[in-house]
Amino acid sequence: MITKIDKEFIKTLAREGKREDGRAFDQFRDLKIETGFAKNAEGSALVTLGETRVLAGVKLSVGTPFADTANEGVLMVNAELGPKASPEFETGPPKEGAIELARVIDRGIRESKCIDLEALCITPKEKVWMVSVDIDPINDGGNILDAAGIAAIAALHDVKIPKLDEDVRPIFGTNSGKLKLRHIPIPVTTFKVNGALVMDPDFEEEASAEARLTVTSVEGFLCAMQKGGESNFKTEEVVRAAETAYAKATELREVVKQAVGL
Amino acid sequence: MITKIDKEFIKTLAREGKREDGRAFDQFRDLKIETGFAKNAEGSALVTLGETRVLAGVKLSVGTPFADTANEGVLMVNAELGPKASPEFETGPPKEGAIELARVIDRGIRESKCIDLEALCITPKEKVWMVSVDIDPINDGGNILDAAGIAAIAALHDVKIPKLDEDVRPIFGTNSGKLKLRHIPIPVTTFKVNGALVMDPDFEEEASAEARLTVTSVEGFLCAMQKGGESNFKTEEVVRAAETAYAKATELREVVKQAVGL
Amino acid sequence: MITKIDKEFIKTLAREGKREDGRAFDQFRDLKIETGFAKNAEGSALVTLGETRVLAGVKLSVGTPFADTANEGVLMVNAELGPKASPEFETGPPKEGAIELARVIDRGIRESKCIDLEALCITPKEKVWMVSVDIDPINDGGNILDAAGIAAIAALHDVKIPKLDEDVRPIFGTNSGKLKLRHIPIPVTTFKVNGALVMDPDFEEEASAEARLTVTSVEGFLCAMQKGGESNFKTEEVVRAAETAYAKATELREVVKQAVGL
Amino acid sequence: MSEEHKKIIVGDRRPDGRALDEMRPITAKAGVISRANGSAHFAMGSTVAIAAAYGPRELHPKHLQDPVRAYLKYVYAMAPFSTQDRVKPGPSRRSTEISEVSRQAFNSVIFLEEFPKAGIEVFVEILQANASTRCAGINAASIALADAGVPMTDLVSSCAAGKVDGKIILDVAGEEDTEGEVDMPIAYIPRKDEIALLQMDGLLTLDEFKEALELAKKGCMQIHEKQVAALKERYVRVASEIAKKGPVRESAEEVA
Amino acid sequence: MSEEHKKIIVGDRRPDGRALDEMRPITAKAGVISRANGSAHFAMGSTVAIAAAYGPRELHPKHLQDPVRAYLKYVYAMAPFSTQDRVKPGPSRRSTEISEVSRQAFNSVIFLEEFPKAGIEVFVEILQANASTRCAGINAASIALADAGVPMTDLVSSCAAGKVDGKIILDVAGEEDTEGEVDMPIAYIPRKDEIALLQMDGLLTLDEFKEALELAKKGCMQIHEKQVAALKERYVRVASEIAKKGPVRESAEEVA
Amino acid sequence: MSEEHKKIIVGDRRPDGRALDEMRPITAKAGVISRANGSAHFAMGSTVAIAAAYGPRELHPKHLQDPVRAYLKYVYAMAPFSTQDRVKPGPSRRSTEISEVSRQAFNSVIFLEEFPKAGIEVFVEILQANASTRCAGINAASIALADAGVPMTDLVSSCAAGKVDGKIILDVAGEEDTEGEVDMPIAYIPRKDEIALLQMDGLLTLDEFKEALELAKKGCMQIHEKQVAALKERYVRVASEIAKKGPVRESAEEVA
Repeated sequence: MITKIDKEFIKTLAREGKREDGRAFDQFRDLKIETGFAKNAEGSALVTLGETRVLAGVKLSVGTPFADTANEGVLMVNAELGPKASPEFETGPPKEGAIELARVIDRGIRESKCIDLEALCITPKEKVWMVSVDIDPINDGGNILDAAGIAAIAALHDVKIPKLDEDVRPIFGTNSGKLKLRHIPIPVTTFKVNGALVMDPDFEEEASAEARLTVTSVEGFLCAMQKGGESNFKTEEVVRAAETAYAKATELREVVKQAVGL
Repeated sequence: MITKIDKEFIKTLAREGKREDGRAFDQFRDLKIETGFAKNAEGSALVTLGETRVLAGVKLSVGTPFADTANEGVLMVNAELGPKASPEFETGPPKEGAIELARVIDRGIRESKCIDLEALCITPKEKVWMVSVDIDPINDGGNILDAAGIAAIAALHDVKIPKLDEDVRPIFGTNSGKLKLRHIPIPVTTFKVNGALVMDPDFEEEASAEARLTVTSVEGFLCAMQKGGESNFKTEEVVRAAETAYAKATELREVVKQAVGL
Repeated sequence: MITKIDKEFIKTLAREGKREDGRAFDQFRDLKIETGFAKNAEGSALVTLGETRVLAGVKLSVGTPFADTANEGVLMVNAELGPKASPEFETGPPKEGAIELARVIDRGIRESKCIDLEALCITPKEKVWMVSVDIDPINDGGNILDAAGIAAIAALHDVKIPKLDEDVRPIFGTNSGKLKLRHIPIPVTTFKVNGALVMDPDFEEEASAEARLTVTSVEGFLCAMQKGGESNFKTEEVVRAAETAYAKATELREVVKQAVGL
Repeated sequence: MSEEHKKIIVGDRRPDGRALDEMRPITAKAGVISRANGSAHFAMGSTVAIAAAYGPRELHPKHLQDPVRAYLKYVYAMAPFSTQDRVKPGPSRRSTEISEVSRQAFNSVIFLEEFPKAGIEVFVEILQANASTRCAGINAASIALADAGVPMTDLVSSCAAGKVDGKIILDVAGEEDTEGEVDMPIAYIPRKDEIALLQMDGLLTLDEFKEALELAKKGCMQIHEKQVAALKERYVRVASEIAKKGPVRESAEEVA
Repeated sequence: MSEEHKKIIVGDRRPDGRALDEMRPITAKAGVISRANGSAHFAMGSTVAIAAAYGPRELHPKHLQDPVRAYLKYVYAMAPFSTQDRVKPGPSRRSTEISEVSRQAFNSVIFLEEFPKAGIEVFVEILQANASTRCAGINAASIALADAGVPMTDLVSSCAAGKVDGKIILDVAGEEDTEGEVDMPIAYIPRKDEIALLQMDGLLTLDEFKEALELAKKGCMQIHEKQVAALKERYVRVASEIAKKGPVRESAEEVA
Repeated sequence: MSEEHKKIIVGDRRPDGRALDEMRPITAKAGVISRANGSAHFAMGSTVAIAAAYGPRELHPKHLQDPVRAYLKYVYAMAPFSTQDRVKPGPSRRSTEISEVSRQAFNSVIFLEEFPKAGIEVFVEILQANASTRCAGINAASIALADAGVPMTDLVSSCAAGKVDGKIILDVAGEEDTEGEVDMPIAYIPRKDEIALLQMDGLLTLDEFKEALELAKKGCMQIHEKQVAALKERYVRVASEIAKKGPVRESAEEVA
C-alpha cells in the first residue's frame, strides 16, 4: 500500500533528520482519549492519535480461577487487526501481528502490577472476576501499538464493576464501584527508519521502518519491552530508545490521567 | 451441474407458466414420511419429496442449562450438506448454506413455541434435556429446505424420552413417554424463477431460481420467514408467497399428522 | 526424497533376497533404549533403532473419568510427525499418518491389558489419573512405528506416579511409586518390498515398500494388528508376518526388560 | 412468553416514549475511516455500526475470482464488548448467516458485472448492540459502499418492524426486543420497490404481517433520507477541503 | 474384562440365536441416490451404511491432482444419530483412521492409472451402528463404485471375525461387541485372494488368529455374493426402465 | 509478589550455587538429526532444545514464495512432556509470538536475497524446559542453520538476564524464574554488535536495565564460543568419517 518511491522519500528525509509532516523525531501526534465510548462494555476508551483510532473495551464476567492462582482474578487481553482498519489487514483468526500486539499490551499491564488480581477474587478456588480487554483498531494511521496500549489502560481505568446477584452472576448495567488500579503503564515504541530513531510514525513511516522497540513504563520503572522488525538495534540505540520512551511516557500519562479523571 | 441451456429452457417455461414435469406452480411432489427410520436415534424421520430425500434424527442427552434460561431444556438444530447427496456439496465444516438451513429450521420450530422447553427441565440450574436435531440430506433432488423442515418436526414428534438412572443419566433404549409438542410448524419455500413464483422445485429448477422466500407457519400464524437468493421480491410477491405458503402448509400438515399418528 | 532409481535398486535387491546394508530380512538394526531421558516427564524413553530416534514422554494429571468408565483412569496416546525428523513431514495438525501411528500404538497398549486402568482411579466418578503418552520422532531413519511403540511402553515402565496434595492435585517432582504394568506389548511391522517380507526398514526401504502389517504381541498372544499401505497381502503372507513378528517381539522384549530394569 | 406478562406498551406509548410508528433517533456519517476506500458510521438509538468498504480491488484467494463479475464479500461482526455478554471473536453461526443474507441484499444493486475477477468487500462491525444490528450494519454498509465510489443503482435501507403486546410497531428496541413477540427486519430498495432482505421470528397473522411489512418499508424510506444526507454532507466536506488545500489525503473523521 | 463375567455364548448359540460361523442378515441395494454417479445401501443386521461414489471427475483443490493416476478419496463418517451417544459432526481421529485404511483397501482394485489428475471419490455414512461399521461402509462403497462405472478388478468385501467367551465367531454384534474379547475386521479381494484391510484388537493366540482369518474370509465370500446380486438387480432395473420409457433420468430408489 | 517473601539469593550466592554473573553449564552439539540438512542439540542446565534446519529448498504453499528473497520460517514448539503441566500440541499464542520474534532475530544474518522464492526453515523443539527456552531454541537454531550450510554473516547467540531479590543476575533459572522480579531474554549478534531480540518483563529502573543488558551481552559472548566449538567439532567429525570411509551418508549422532 506504500510505493517504493514513497518509502525511499521517507527514508531519505529521515536520514536528513526530517519528517514529512514536520514533526520532531520524538514528537507524538495529538492524543485524544474518550472513555465510556462503548456503552455495553464495563469500561471502554477510544484513543485518537493523528489519523489512528483504536477502541478498547473491557468486559467483566465471573469464572473459575486457574488452579495455580486460585485466589486471583484473570486478566485477558485480546486484539484483532480486522480489515475495516486498513487495506492490509485480513479476516480470519489473529495472525502473528495481532497476537504480538495483544501480548505486548498484556505484559505491559500485567508486569506493571497495576491491577491487584487478588482483589478480583470473589470466592477462593471457585469464583473470580475475569477481565477481558479487547482491542479494536478502527483506523490504522500508524503506531497502533502505542494507541492500543493507551486505550487499554484508559479503558481499565473506566471500568465499573457490576453488582452480583444471589447466584454470584454479574447484574448487567449495575455499578458496585470502580476497578482499582495502582499505576498507568504507557507503551512507547521507537521505530528505526533508515537508522534514525522515530516515534509515533504515521502508517507510511511505519511501513518504511526496519525495526522497532516498544518500552512500557510506569513512574520510576520500565515494566516491559519488546523488540520487533526485520532489522536490529545497536546497544546505544536500545538505551537511547528506553530513555526517550520513559520520558515520553511521563508526558502521555498526564493526558491519560486527565481523561480518566485522576 | 446444470447447463446454461437447461437453465434457459426452464426459465422460458416458467415465463410461459409451465414446468418441465407438468406440475402447477404451487404443486408439491409426492410427500412420504417414514418415522422411526434410524433405530439408534430417540426420534427420526425420513422424508421423500420426489427424488429428494432428507433424514432427520433426534438425540437426547442430559446437560447443564444456559445461565439465563436455567429452567429450560436446550434445543439445537444442526445440518450438514455432505457430498453424498449432491455433486455440488463438499466435505468440510458447514458453510453458509448448511448453517442457514439449520438456522431457518431451528427458528421455525423455536418461534412456533411447539416445544415446551420448560418441560425439559430435570433439575433447575443443574440438569436439563438437550435435544439435538440433526438434518442429513440423502439425495438433493431440489427443495431440501422444506423436506428438511418436515423431517425435523416429524422426527421430534417421533421422540421417545429415555428413562433416567440414579445418576440422572439417560438409559439408552428405554422409553418414559413421548416428547410433547403443541404444534406442527411447516416451512414452505417460494422460489422466483424468471419472475414466476414456483414451489417445491426439483434441483434444476432450484438452480435456475433467482430468489427464494421461506415461510414457516402453524395453524393461524406465520412463525418464521427468511428471504434468500441473489435477487429480490416485490412487495406484492412477498405477500402472495406468504399467503400461498400458509395455505400449502395446511395441506402438508395433514400428511405429517398422519405419519406421526395424530 | 528417494529417487526412482534408488527405489528400483532397493526393489531389485529385495527380489534377490538382499538388502543394501546386508541385513537378513527379519533382522532389526541395533536397538538402544534410554529411559528417564526427559526430566520433566513422569516417564520417558529415547529409542534408537539404527538412525531412527523416537522419544516418548508420559505426563500424568488428575481429571474426571468418562461417564461410562467412571472407575477407570484414562490413557491417551498422541503422536506428531513434525518436520524436524524428516524433510517429508510437515507442520500443522496431525494428518492420517500421525493419527494412525498414535492409534496403532494406543491399541497395542490398551488391548494387551498391560495397564490396570482401574488402579488409576482416585475417587470413583470424580478423580482419576489421566495418562498422556506423547510420541515425538526425532529422526526418521525408517520404521518409526516400531521404535515409537517400544519407546511408549518403555516410557510407561519408567513412570513415577506423583504424590497428591490436599486438593487432589499432583505435586510435581514427587514419587509415590511406579506405574504398575503387567506386560510389555511390542509392535513389529512387516513391510512388503517388491513381494519380499522385510522388517525394520531404513527410510529408503520403507519408501520402497508397497504394504505393511504391524503385529503387536505380548507373551503368548497377539494383541493388535494393523495392515497399511497401498497394496495387499496374500493370506499366507499375513500368517507368516504374524508368526515372525511374534518371534521377533520376544527378542526385542528382552532389550526393553533390561532397559526398564525388569 | 406467558400471556399474563406485564404490558410494556401502555396506551400506544412505548417504554422509551416513542409512538408505535416512530423510529429511534438516527445519526449517519460517511468517511470515518481514512484507510478504507469508503466508510460510514450509523446509529439507531444505542445500536451503533461502522462499516468499511473496499473495491473493486484484486481478490485473494484467487480461486474466489469470478471471470464474469466481481465477487461481493460482506462480513458482519460484533465487537466483543458490544453486548451484555462478551462476544467471542471470530465468525459464529449467527454472524455467518447475517453476513450471507446481508450480502444477498446488496447483490442486485451493485454493478458487479463491470468488474470481472475483482473483489468488492464490506466489513461491518457492531460497536454497540441494542436490537436491529443487522439493519444498522446494512445501513452503514450502503453509505460506505457509495462513499467508496462503488457504482450502485440505489442505496439499500434496512429497519425492523415487530409486534409487542399485540401491537405492530416500528424499530423494536430495548425491552421490546427481549420481551416482545415478533421481530421482522427487512432491507428495502426504494427506487425499485424491492424487498432485498426479509426475516421474521415470532407469531404473526397474515394481516399483521402485511401491516408490519408496510410499516417497515416506511421506516426504510426515512433511513434512506438520512443515508442520502450523510453522503451529501460528505461530498460537501471533501469539496471544501479540496478547495482549501488542494486534493490532499483527507484527515481522519470522528467515529462518533 | 474380568474372568468371572457371565458367559454370553451358551453352547455354540449366540445371544441373537446365530451359529458361531453365521452372519447377520444382509441387505444390499445399488442405485439409491440419484444425484451421485453411483450409490448403495448396505445393512448387516442393524448396522446400516450408505455410500455415494463420484468419478472420475475434476479434482479440487488442484494441488491434490496426481499427474500419473487418479486421486482416490474415501470419507467414512457416522450420522450424528447413528449411535447411543450423539456423534459430533466432522472428522475425528477414529474416522480419519478408518477412512485411510478403507481407502487403502480399494487402492489396488481401481484402475487409477487410467485417469491421471482426476478424482474418484466415495463418501460413506453410517446411518445406524451396531458393530462392523467400517465393514458395512466398505461393502456399500464397493457397490457404489461399481454402480458409478468406475473400472475395478474386483469388488472388495469386508466383515469381521472375533472372539467371545473363548470362541472364534463370525460377524461380532451387539453384546458380543461390548463384552467380547476380540474384534478383527478384514477386507478381502476374492479374485486375487488378497487381504486388503486387517485390523485386530484383543488377545488371540497365533492359532486362533489363523482360525479367525479363515472364518472372516468365508464371511467376505458370502458378502461378495450379495454385492454381485445387488449390482445385477440394479442393471435389470435400469434396463427395464429404459425399455419402458427410453433412456431418461432415473427415478429415486428407496434408501431402505 | 509480596515484599516479605523469603530471599532466594543469599549473599551473592544463588539457589544452585552460581555467582550472579554465572551461566548454567552449556552443552552444544551439531549434526544430531541425519534426515535434516542441519541440526543441533543445545542445553543450558536443564533447559534442552533441539533444532533441525532445511534449506534453501522449494517452498510450499506457493503463495508464500517471495520473488526477491528466501522466505525464512522459524517454528518454536515445546514437547508436550517438556514442562510440569503437559503442553497441548499445536501452536499457541505464546509459541506464535516466540516463533515470530525468533525469526526476526535471524532475519538480518542470513543472506536471504541469494535464494529468491526458496524457503529456509528452522524447526525448534524444547525437550525440557527450565526457563530461557526461547534462548536455548535460538542457540540451537543458529548451529543448525550453520550446519545446514545456510550462508550467514554471524551466529546469533541468546541468553537472559534478570532481577532477583533486587540483584541483576545472568541466566535466570529454577526458583529464580518462578519467584524472581524480572526476566529479560536477548539475542545478540557479536560481529555487528547488534541486539536482534529483546524482551523484558518486570520492573527495572533505567540503570538496572543498562546493567542487565550488558550482563546479557556478556552471556551471549560465552554462548557464541560454545556454538563455534560445536560447529568445529562437527566439521572434524565429518572430515574424519569421510577420510575413513569416503563421503557416504553420515550415521546418526547422539541426541544428548
